[in-house]
This record gives sequence, structure tokens and C-alpha cells, in this order.
Amino acid sequence: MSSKSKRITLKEAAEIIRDGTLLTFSGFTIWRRPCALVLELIRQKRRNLHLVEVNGGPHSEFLIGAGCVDVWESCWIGHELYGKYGANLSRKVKNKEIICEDYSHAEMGFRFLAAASGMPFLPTQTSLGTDIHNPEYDMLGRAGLRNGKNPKIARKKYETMQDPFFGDGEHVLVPAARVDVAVLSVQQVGEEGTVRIGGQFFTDPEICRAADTTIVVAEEIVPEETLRREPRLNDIPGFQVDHIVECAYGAHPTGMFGHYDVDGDFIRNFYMQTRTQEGFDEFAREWIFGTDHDAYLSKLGVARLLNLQANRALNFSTRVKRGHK
Amino acid sequence: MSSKSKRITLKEAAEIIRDGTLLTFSGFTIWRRPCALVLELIRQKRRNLHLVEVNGGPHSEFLIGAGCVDVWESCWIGHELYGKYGANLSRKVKNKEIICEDYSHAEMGFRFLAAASGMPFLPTQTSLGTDIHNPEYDMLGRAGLRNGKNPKIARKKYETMQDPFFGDGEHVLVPAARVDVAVLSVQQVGEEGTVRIGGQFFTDPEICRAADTTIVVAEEIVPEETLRREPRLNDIPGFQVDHIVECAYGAHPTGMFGHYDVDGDFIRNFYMQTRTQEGFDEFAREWIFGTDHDAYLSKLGVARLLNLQANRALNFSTRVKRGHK
Amino acid sequence: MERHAYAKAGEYTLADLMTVAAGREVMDNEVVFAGTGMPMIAIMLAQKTHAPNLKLIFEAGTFDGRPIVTPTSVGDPRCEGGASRASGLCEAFAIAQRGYVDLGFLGGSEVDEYGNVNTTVIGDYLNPDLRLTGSGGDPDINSFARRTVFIMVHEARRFTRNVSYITSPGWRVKKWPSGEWVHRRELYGRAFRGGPSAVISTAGVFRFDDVTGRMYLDSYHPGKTPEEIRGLCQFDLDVSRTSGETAPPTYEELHIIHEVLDREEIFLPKPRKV
Amino acid sequence: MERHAYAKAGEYTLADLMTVAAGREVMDNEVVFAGTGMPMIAIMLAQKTHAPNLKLIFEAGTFDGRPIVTPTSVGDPRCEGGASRASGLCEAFAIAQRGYVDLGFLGGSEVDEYGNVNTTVIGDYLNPDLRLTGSGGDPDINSFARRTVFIMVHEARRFTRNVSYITSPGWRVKKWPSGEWVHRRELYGRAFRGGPSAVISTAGVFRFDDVTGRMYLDSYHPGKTPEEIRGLCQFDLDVSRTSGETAPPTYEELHIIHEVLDREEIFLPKPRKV
Repeated sequence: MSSKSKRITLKEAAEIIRDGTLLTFSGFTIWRRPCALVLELIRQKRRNLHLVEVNGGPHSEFLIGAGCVDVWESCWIGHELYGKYGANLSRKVKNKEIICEDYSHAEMGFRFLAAASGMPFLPTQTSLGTDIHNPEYDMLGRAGLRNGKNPKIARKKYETMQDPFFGDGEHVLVPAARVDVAVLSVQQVGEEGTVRIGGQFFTDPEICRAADTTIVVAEEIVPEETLRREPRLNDIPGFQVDHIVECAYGAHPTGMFGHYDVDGDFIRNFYMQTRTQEGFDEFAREWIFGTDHDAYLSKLGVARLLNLQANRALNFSTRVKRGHK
Repeated sequence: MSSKSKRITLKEAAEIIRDGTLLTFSGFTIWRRPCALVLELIRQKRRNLHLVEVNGGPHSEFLIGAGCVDVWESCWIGHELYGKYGANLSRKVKNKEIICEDYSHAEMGFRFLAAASGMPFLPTQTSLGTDIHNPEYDMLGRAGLRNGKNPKIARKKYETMQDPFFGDGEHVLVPAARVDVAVLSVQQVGEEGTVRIGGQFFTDPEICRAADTTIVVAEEIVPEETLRREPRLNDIPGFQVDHIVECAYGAHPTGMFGHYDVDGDFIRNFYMQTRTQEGFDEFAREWIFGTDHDAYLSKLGVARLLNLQANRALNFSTRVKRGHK
Repeated sequence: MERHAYAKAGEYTLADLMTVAAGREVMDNEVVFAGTGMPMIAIMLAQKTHAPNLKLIFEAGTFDGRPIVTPTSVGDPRCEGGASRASGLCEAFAIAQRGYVDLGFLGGSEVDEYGNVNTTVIGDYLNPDLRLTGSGGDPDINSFARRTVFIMVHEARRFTRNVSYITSPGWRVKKWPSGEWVHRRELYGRAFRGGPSAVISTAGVFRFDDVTGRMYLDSYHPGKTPEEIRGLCQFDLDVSRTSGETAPPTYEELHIIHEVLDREEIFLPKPRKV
Repeated sequence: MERHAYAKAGEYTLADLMTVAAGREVMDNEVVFAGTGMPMIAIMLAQKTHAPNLKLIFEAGTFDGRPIVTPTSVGDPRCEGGASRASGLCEAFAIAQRGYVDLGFLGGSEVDEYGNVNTTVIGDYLNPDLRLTGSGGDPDINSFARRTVFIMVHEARRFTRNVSYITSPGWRVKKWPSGEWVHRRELYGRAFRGGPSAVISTAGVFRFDDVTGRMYLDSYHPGKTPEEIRGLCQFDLDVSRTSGETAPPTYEELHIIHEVLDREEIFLPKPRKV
């Protein structure tokens, strides 16, 4: 194949994501998040990002703490076992530095499914009776951002309608999650962009199709033909992928099924340290600024990485300490 | 696991499907259709079936020619290379013995996706401007069947609405394809019902979830644990499957990826012979009535089946003759 | 020591009892959607005791899993162990909306008298004192499952009079756009499948009145009294229809919890005297 | 015999020429949605010649396939060969609706002057003379792709004045509920992406006027004349703007068709004099 190569560097990948981008990520809570690329975005001082995610995690907290984010549209943020909630988001929401738009988890999933399928919305009956549907709590609307100026932002948070076919009653229509860029962190990508994910794919295929531009950061770039021998095992076809980056430990401190477990200590320390802005800035000086991904990995050190290494028969680490014993 | 076994016989499986059932099938055109079960339904003289399918094929023609079907709701019927169109459906539509409700292919797919997801409809902009959307051609409506008496039949063929979120204009809402029974013909099913399909899954996961009852006919029933070693390779989780049948060549004369190719001669002969009702009845006397699946296979004979056998490295037959040379 | 005998006071913690009592809410063969944390242990305990055929689903996309090592997150690779299928989130919520889910098993944080839960904000949503995690899948599981069981450590502040924000719907919910309170059955109409059926805490087991949807105390854990528990709720807890003491864990259940499911003491510390 | 030289009359059939001319409509790197039959051969020819990087999609659920043996159906296992992904139909139509598809490549049956196609019924829909196959994915591919090319054997009855039923939308379509004829651009509004761009038959290559959407003859195959072709259409074919004769197949193209893609002569009989 004589196609132009899709390979770029982490730095080039971050440069593609401009200020103000509607941005989303692969993964789920503390799993398979493109943290290496996120930290590079912070180094490049990206601003005014509008994150639209099925759910958040440490990667969101990194960007939020660093002041890169204006709007966060999702249903959940936290660190699971390693930190009770998103302290940086919490602080900035309280200080009115960030607009926080709440949908439910299924609503966010369906929003991406709609966008992935060229549909402007999907109907659902989830979360009826909750404050998620409170019309006073359309935060993007309150901020004047639903005026059509950005054509990807829906003019309304929700619409309601009666089912016209079966008499099933009132449904909520959730608007498609139309985003500019999707950044994925996966195990394998082919030279032509074919993606093979190990373990649960969460919502990766949907966010890729929902976005106009897709960047895939993979633990390893492999020859396409090795993936094309088993087409049923591939999750995203190459033509949907625009750029690929090879980056070992691209998801650290989040986990990568089959490769490395969650670095719970790192996330716990981050959570404890960054409950204040001063704490975040200190964290950033140590782990983000004036360094790059290779130096970051060296700083973590071999022993730590080996401890996280997934057992290949089980796809998770048997060495890492998760509890008190 | 001490759960009650899901195993039944082909005959018992057919007995589950009563007269008047809203029925759908696995596969695609001349691939992976549950023909063995369909022929058993014909032997049991099933009547008044309402077929709702993503697309039709020889299996539909069998049921239609045998007088089992009152309504056919789909987008296409034929035999691909082996027969230009569905001659039995055509004859019965002309004689007004069958109601034929046309949607487009994507519309039928989206209808099953809606039903599979507990949604009453999905929005689409396909087929705008065609006679598929002609309000005069709501055939179920014209027949008085959209009166709510069967709650699974939509009160309207379509609804239209403006996109309220992005100004994308008029959309067509296609109603969920709510069916009573889905019958699948697949390569492998576990004792507990876990389904692993070889090759394209077409719309099998969607039809299974859309239906209230799912019957899986598999070339082989395997121990569950063999399938549960690789959960990412399974297509339908066991709890969605109600009954399983082990039946070799369950899809003949349609093809089964990795096992046997399409029996083009059989389908071509069927097509040529059954352009008249007399021809169909003759076909049925020879191949359906007074026989069973085992006798049918013996009649086909070893040489014929070996000719159809798929090459395991390629998943299709290298022996079968497809063209003129 | 007879495996099926009940353990004595001091041989188990209240967290153990909460876990065991929650596990008892599961019926064999049910399709169960479990949330992260305590629910996982309780479900896996049920799976290893009276409900071996339960079908465990995690919203990140694992279906009918039989983990060999306890996961700590619904997205954990450990969730995939022995699963019938592993895929993604849209499928999980689609099948829930389709009606496959019998039971939702969730960690609770702040619950009110009608089973409404708040995981979004402390204080006024528009001017929050503290922004929490957000909803996650709780409202979805709660909307779609035929019944939902909550597991939570008991603190008075968590059993609140009126949640300031309804994240997850209970038995009396808000009808928009007016915001008036109506019974869930009325709002949901044909979408109604059920709702919160129990809250299991470290103090007792609470259920909801069939008609009014108001929470009442069903059983109180050994060492607790109904009046004491009423004092541990900010609303006026109905303690008039208790069924007695919660049955303690058996030795077998304790063994499974501490030697099989949570050897690493991720969720449940070992009792001091064992 | 120079591989890239054009073959002479008698060394190829009109079906060969139609296939080659259709293949020329594909641009390299395009995402192409192909239908069953003739389109497959034409696409695979393009893939093996000037468009090696085209991304071939079949609606049954194979994406970016590189079949080693020619399939005879879009659901054929042969479609999976070398594919980037194999899955199912909903995904294929979802990505088409999302806008990924540059080109639809379809077999035509009955086409009218504005590119409307009928594959549903001969005669009145409510009282048909003959019920045909039905739409299949043609209207969908046609609605979603940025342009569509049709390949069909030329018979006068297939180039009809007004199709009795519009299965697949051309340039003048019906606006419901009134049924009035409007330009496709007007009906589709923001959904407009393009429409039928060419019809390739065994007589010539036809295109559609940018403004009116009316079909006109672009090139006529060697051995045919524009007037002859006009006589082979039931509508008044515009032959005033032809560009000349269709370039014949090259020897390399014939070799690929007959010795590589269709050795079994499934779709294309070998020319007598080769």
C-alpha cells in the first residue's frame, strides 16, 4: 500500500488539538485513558477545552487542574478506589471557573451512539423524575452556549416527546455528542489505522465515529496484515483513524488491559495532593512541566512498572497491592 | 452450574413458534438462515406467520410458498446469484394472499436496533423522496392491522419530525421491530446459551434482543467454559438465549461461514421449480413433507456435502462451482 | 465449627453483616447489574453461595461474568473473568433499557425517605458547597431494573430528609417542568418496572412501603435497637413494623468474604477476633 | 502485447468494457460501498489497478476488505478476506449515515431520466404485475453516499421514462405527503450530500446535469452511436454533449478480469476471440 503514513509523534498529536476543541477520550474511569497525550496537551498550554465524555477520570482531573478546561459535559468523575471524587473539578465548579453539564451515564453513552450513527438524537426513558432533567439545570443554556454559534453544541439539553408508535409514553431525546477530536489509548493499532482493543472496548468505537478527527495512541503499532488475518477481532476500521502514535505506557497511571494495571499509588497521591490548586501546581511542576513522557517513565522507575505489569494469562497484575493486606 | 438445560430438539423448537407469531431470523440473504427449523415449521403446518426481517431469502420463500405466511415486512427477498427474486412472494402478493410491507435495508436494521435497545424508534434520513415513504403504501395500515390489537405492531409505519437540536431538518422515525421469536442458525453455542458466530454477525445480536424468545440452532453445542475463556469472541450472552438445538447443516441450503458454502444448485433448482404453486408443492413433497432433517441430509448425500465443505483456512469452499467454468 | 452456623458477636464486623444481608437480597438466576465497590463483594458472595446462577453484568461491558479475582471497578479487567461476553457500555445500557435486568445492586451515598439518592452535589446545584462524583450509572440502573438494592455504611448525614438534588430516582420523584412531587408509578407510566426495594446499611435492613414508597426499618443488626437507628436518620424513620434482628453471617460466608473474595482487605477489614 | 495498450474490437465484450468504465469512476483512497454482482468485479478491478487504497465496504458488515477470491454476495465469507473489520449491518449503515461513504457502487435495474431506480415492483404498487426483489440497501447507499454510480446491462426497458415506483432516489424525487416532484437538493436540505453521478451500461456512459439532474450521454462505447443509444432509451436522451468514444479496456485490465477476478466466469463470460 502506498498510502501516506499516519504515524506522528505525541507532540504532533497534541498540536492537532487546538484551543476550544470539543474533545473526548477512550476508556472508562481509571482504565485506558490517553494520559500521556493529555499531559502533553498541558505542556503545550492548551486552553478553553470543552470535554464531552461518557465518564471522567484522572485524565480529566489533570486537564481541569491545569486550567485547560472551560466546560465539562459528562456524568461522573473520580478515581474509583483511589480517590472519592474529582477534587479539581469540584473546586473549579464551586469557583465558577468551569461549566459542568450533567447527563446520566446511559444518556452520555446514547449521545455518543447517536453521533456515531449520524443521528441527531436517541430516545430514552432513563432517569425520569431526577434533577438531571431539571430544566433549570441546563448549564450550557444558562451560559448562553446553546445559541448555534458552535454548530456541534445542541440548541437544547433535552427534548421530550410521546412515543407515537406503541403508546409507551413520554420519552426524553438526548442530543448527539458531536465532538471535534477523539483521542484513544489502546493496545494495538496497524500501520493503516486498524484498531484492536484488548478487553472491554467501553465506548471507543462510538467516540471515534462521533468525532471528526481521531487520534490513536497505541502501546504498539503493528503491521496491518497481522490484524487483517482476523477481521472479527478488530474494533475500529482503519479508515476511521486519522493519526497514530506509538507510545509505551500511554495510559499510565490508568490501566491497560493485558499490559499494566492501574497505578493506584500514583492516583491516590495525585488525589490527596491536588485537593488544592497549590497542590495541583506542585504536582504539575514535578510530573508535567519541564519533562516529557520518556523522562516521566524513567522517574517512575523499572521496579514500579514491573509491579504494575499485567500477567499475560490473566490480563491484570498479580503483584500490585490493591488493599490493606 | 445446576441450571436447567436449554437443550431441545428441532421439533420441540418448531412447536414453540405458534400460529400468528411475529418471527425473525438470523443471517443475511443466502447466508446462515435457520432452514432446518423453517422446514420443520412447514411440516407442522404453521399458519398466519408475520415475518419481520432485515432482509429475506430462501428460508422466507420456503415458508411463503408453503402458505405459512400472512405478512412479510422487510426490504428485499431473493437468492442472489441463484435466483433473481422471490417468485413465491411475488405470486402471493399479486394474488393478494400476503401483505408486503416495504422499508429500506437501513430502516429495517435500525428498527431492530431500536427494539434491541428498548427504544420505540430511531431517527434517520435515509430514502427521502422515495416511494418507500409514500403514505399510500402503508400496507399494514391499509389492512387495518395498525389498530393496537397486537401491541407489537406500530400504530404508524413512519413518523416525521424536525431535528430539534442541530437544525438538521426533517427526519423519519422508524418504529422498533418488536417480534415474538428470533430463530438463529450459528456455528457454536454453549450449554448455557452463549453464542459465538463465525464471520459477519449481520444483525444476529439485535434480532435476539428485539425478540421475547430466542431459539439458537447451532452446528455444535460446546462446553460453556471453552467459550468463556475468550469473552470478547462471543457475540450473544447466554442469558439472552432461551433454547438451544444442536443440528448439523442447520442452514442448508444457505451457507455457514467456516463450515459449508451456499448450495447454489439447490437454491437455483428451488427458484426455477417454484415459480408456480404447483412447482412449489412438488418441491415440498420431495424435500419437506414425509421426511425429516436427517433424511434430507442423507438425500443430499455425502459427495454433495463434501463439495460444499468450507476450507478451514479460508472459511469458504474451494471446491464448489459458482460460475460457468 | 459448623460451616452453616451463625457466627457470634465479635466474630464478624457490621460491614460483614451488611455484605451478607445484601447478598441475601439476590435470587438465583437473576440478571444483576452491579455497581463498583461494596456491591461487588456482596454479589460475588451471593454467586458463591445461594445464587450460583445469577448473571452478573457490569455497565462498562461485561455480561454474565464469573471473576476469579475480585474486581475493584466495573471497568476492571478482572470483571471479564469467565464472562459470557465482554463488549461495551452502550450494549449494557441498551439491554437494561430493553428490560433484561432484574436487580440493580448499587453503593449508596445519600438517600432520603423515598429512596432518592444524591451523588451529584452537596448544597445548591447552582451554587454548590461541594461537587461530588456525579451520577455514574446509578439513575440508569435504577430506572431500568425491576428492583434496586443499595448498600451503604450508616451515618446520620447519609439518611437525609430531602436530598438537595435527585441523582437517582426513588419512589417520589419530580415531574418536569413544574418540579411537583409525584409517585414514581404515576410519572413512569408504562415505563414503570419497579424501584428501590431495600437499603442495607451497617445498622439494619430498610425497605419501602408498597403503596406510599416511604422507607421503614425491616430488621436491625444485632447490637442495634430500632430507636437507636431512628436516631441515626434525619427523617422520621418508621420503626413500627420491624421483623426482628438481622440474621448474622454464617462461618462459611465469613470464610468466603475474607479468605476468598477480599483477602487483600480492599473493601472489608478482617474482624479483630477471628 | 503491451499491458497498458488498449484492446481491439473483438478482443473484449461490452460487459468487459462496462466493468472497466465503471472501475474508472472510482478514485483512489475513496470509501466505497458496493452492492452485489457487477459492482464487485468493477470495484475489485479498480482496487487492483489505479485505486489500490480504496476502502471497500459491504453492507452486510465488512469494512475495508481485500478479498482474495471474488465474492458473489455482500454477505459472502469471501468478503472478509483481509478486511480491517468484520461485524454487521447496523454498523455499516450507521457509518454511512454518519458520512464516511464517498461512493456508492450499485447494480441498476430500471432507471429513469433523473436517476431514480425501481427494484420493487413492475406495474402499480397496490396491484403489481410483478413484485421484484425490493429495495435492499440501494436507497440507503444512494441517500448517504456523496455520489453513486450504477452499472447495468443496457436494455430499452431498463431506461424508462418514469419509474412506476421510486425505490432509490435520483435527482427529482417525491416530497410527501403531497407527492410533488422536487429537486433532490431541495428535499434533502442539510442532509444533501450528492446523488447519482453516473450510469455505466453496455452501450455507454451516462451522467447527470449539475443543475437539472437530467441524464445525458457522456461517452458511447466503440461500435455504438449516440443516435442508436437514444433509440435504446424510452425517454428523450440528451446526446448533444458527448465526449466521444469510451476508452476500451487495456490488456492488463482484461487479464485481471478474466484470469484473476472472474476465472470461474460467474459474472463475465470470456470474450470468444481471446
